[in-house]
Amino acid sequence: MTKPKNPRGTPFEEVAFPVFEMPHVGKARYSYAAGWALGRFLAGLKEGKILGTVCKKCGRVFIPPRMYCSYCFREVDEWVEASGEGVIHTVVASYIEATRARAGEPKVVGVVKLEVPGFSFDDHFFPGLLHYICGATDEDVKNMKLFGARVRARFKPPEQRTGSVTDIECFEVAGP
Amino acid sequence: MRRVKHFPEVMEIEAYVYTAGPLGAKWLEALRAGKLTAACCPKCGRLFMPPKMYCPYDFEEVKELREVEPLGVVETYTVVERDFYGRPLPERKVLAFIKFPGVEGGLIHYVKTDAPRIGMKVRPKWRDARSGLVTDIEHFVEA
Amino acid sequence: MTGRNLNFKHRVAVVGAGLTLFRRRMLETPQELAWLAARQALDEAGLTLKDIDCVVIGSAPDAFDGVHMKGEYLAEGAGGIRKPVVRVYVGGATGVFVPIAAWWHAASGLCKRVLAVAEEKMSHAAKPHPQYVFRYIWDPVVERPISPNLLWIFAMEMHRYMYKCNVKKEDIALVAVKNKRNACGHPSAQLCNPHIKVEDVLNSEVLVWPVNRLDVSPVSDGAAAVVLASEEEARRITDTPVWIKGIGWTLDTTHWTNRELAYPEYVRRAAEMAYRMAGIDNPRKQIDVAEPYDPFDYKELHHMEGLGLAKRCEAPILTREGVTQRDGDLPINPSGGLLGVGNPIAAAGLMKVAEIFWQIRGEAGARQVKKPVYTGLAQAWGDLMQAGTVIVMGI
Amino acid sequence: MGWFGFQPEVVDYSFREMVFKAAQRAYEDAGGLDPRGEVDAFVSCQEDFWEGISIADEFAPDPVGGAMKPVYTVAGDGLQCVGQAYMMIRSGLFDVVVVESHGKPSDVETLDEVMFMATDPISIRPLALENVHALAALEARAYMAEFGVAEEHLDAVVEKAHKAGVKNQRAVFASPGRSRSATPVVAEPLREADIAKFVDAAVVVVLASERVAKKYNDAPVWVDGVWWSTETSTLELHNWAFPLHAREAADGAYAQAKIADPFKEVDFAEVDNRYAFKELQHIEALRLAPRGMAKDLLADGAFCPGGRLPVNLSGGALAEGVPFEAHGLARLSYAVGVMRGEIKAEVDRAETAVVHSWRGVPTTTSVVAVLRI
Repeated sequence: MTKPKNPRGTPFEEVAFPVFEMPHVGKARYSYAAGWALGRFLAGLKEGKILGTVCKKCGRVFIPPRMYCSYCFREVDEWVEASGEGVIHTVVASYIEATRARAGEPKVVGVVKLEVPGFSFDDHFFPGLLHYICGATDEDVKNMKLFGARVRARFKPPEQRTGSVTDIECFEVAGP
Repeated sequence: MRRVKHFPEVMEIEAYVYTAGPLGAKWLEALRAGKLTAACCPKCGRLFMPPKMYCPYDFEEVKELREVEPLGVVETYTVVERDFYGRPLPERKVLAFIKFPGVEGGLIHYVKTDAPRIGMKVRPKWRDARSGLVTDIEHFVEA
Repeated sequence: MTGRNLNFKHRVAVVGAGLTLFRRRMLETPQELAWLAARQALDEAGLTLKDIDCVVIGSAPDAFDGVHMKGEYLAEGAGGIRKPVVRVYVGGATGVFVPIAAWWHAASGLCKRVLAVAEEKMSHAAKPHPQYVFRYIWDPVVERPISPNLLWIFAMEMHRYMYKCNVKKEDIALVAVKNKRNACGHPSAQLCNPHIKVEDVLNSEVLVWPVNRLDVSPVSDGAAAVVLASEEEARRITDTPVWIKGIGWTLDTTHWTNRELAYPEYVRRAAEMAYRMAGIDNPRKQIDVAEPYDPFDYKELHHMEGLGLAKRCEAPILTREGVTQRDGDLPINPSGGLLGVGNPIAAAGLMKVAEIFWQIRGEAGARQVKKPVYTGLAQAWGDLMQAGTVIVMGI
Repeated sequence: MGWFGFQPEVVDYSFREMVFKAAQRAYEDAGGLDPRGEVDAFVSCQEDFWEGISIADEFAPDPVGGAMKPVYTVAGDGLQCVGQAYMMIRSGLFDVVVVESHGKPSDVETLDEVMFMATDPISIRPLALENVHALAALEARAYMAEFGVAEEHLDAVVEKAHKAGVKNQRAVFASPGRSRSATPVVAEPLREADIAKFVDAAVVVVLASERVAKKYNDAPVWVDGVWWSTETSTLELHNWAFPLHAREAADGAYAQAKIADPFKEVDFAEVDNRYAFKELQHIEALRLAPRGMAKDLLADGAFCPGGRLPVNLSGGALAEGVPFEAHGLARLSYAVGVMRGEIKAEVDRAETAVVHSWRGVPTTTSVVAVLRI
């Protein structure tokens, strides 16, 4: 006796009827209030700055910023600016788009551990951003050379910035 | 201090593709053929609509549909005059819940009438081109 | 949790379980899938819907089924007809959380028999692809504009793990091979492949390096259900109840780009909570069989380490040595897991709980592990690499 | 207990920041409770499509101080979370559980489409209703026809809600001068004034076991019973004229609290009135009036502030608005305020209260909680 006994369900591959489609384009539209912390963060990006917040009690720096310290449960104390440089914490090469379609060129993306003057961070908690990495190929990803590599934020020209994380075009590899 | 206040987003799935299940499919096929049917529970003998492959009263499996006389009774109705945001609709619409004698449940559908009332007898006005959806009934009309 | 009284008024047992097939596309509506599983679980326990006091539902994002307030929609198929119904939710970890929530329904003394149902129908979100739904799990302001694919986050965690523990893709692929072979004994399985080899995994399409297509579990439709009962009721229903000995769960911070990804601290904390309740101090010795969450092959290794079933960076070695095979010293995912049986998210987690239930009762047939099973564990994981849910069951 | 918002649009803060503010106030109210050390578990009540985030649960831990702790989400009304917390505490495994719920309707641009997505994809969705409130209108008509409720009875409900709301600082929509009959018909018999508006708000509540409660508050308000019920998922099969789900939830809660005659034993009630007729229905479902009699007792002033059994001293959702799933906690927090004497309300005794919330169309789920000092 093997349980489950006789599991049921009707699988199908392609049937014409009665599978019906409901277009969903634009049916769930939102306009988020970015809020106190991210609102200023986005405005900072427009000016070419990466801003973060600091909790003085535990000394943690939050990028992306928030108005509260997740660990001490108190409001953060002040704003700091990251230098725009950092090192790669982890990195991958994507051969597909968000839609699962094949991408033309592989995209290198990673988490960048940012540097903030006056602070130092270990690998357990650090200010970090998810972003594209440029100046590197998928081969650099595969041979793991990029782990720990230095990168620098490359901003779009000011007139093209909209107040979004995409105001940073990518993080450019500066050296090992 | 400058801040960005709003950030737009659309949950842009292109389309959902739904299936109606083994019994629901038969129900929709019958609609396409211009027939109204209800599910019949083999255990309690109740007829119910819309059909599912299980009986919502005793949780038994249901495999059978029975044809229902398409003569319904309006149990409750509303005259919709404005949309969700309070804008007047170009045309007032009567939405009703229609029961069929001997059948549990029924259909929520539009009724074309100027004088809706509870207890009104209605029958479906079928579309000529039908695709197997509840909208194969264009609306109900007074019988 | 200080000075906790661990002598609960009501012990709680699992007394029945049910599953549907797991397949890429199913004709049944989500409600009907839930019913198929719920009905099988009730039949196995010898109960009818009238005997059920409360219903707990688990289902991951509404955006898959394309129904807002999916709990309300599923309620009927899950037996929630004029009954208290609640839908709990911790992303991918929901499947194992459903029996956890059902546990306190019964342990509180307010319900005697609880039906716990998990369902997922991912095929509804067909255009462009179910994977696209995952785009909306990211932070709407700082991550979504980059247009991320779900796999990125896993690939990043996997690559970090490979980097920190010096693990090769070949070692990780062994997990996929084991689970897809194990799945051949599972009647619900979507992806059984008795002849799969490591090379097949390594040669499959590269999606996001280091993740290949066969490193990932598939997109599936399916449902699972279990029936829980308080002690008195459980003894009345069956001679072989399987007791819930420990529950635990933890959510880490939302901000995953701010922390180390190589070790799942949240799973460790969740396991600690469950082990404390179950009186387990040496999991490697005291757990006979485990079903850690394996949506990706490296995740099984990762979670074994988080659960304390392997030391840090030791899981790939145990796997290579065959310890985690069905006839090994510590069988891991004897069901075939998500990689083999399929991954209808919440239902896959509950499938693992059902597997432990059957393993402990000796009813797993072709999948029954060689060693005797007294205590088993199921674990799931979810959200933005932040949620861990753990349940320990035993006789 | 703490709350933040209750404004039609909170522009300056994101939903996470609103929750943080509410949580800060709640922990202060609980005698300076430290969420990082003294809380065993956190429960959040939210729904994905309200948030526009798949797996909205991801964002639950940080703003309430729950990172790396047991946190989970219930896709249900805030009061359902209270029910879960109640069970967790009764199981003996947890002593302090925090319940959070929030709603930010101002973030949703296509609220009608999103609400309509909760209906059945096969039997209802193809009809493409212009207004989901029409489903409530169907219930209203059925109820009014069966029990002889007339338009003037709804006028009275709306008038009472707005008058009461004037004294409630959270009630931004209270406008006592406005007459219901002067507002346009939306979906007959519902007029614009019958339908509660949406509001941004976050509410956080701290629950503790009997063993430790006194440590945080000298005079806690006890939850003596909480129960919920879902009638069915299929609207076509539910009772159009009477909310059986509210009746069953109430009976369950009363049984736990050992209340035999609610009309005599309950001092005041906060019930769901997101549509004016729902207040009458829910009064009857909660056995605070015999079926069909709520309208007459209301006309006699029994449910008015200062009456025999005041209902919705806050003005309810008609005056405060509906903050999605936080609605139940809004009702609860107001009742607790009255019982503690923090809110001066016209009520003779405030020792036993009953609180109710429904999840709105197209659901058939209600939750009822009984509170005692």
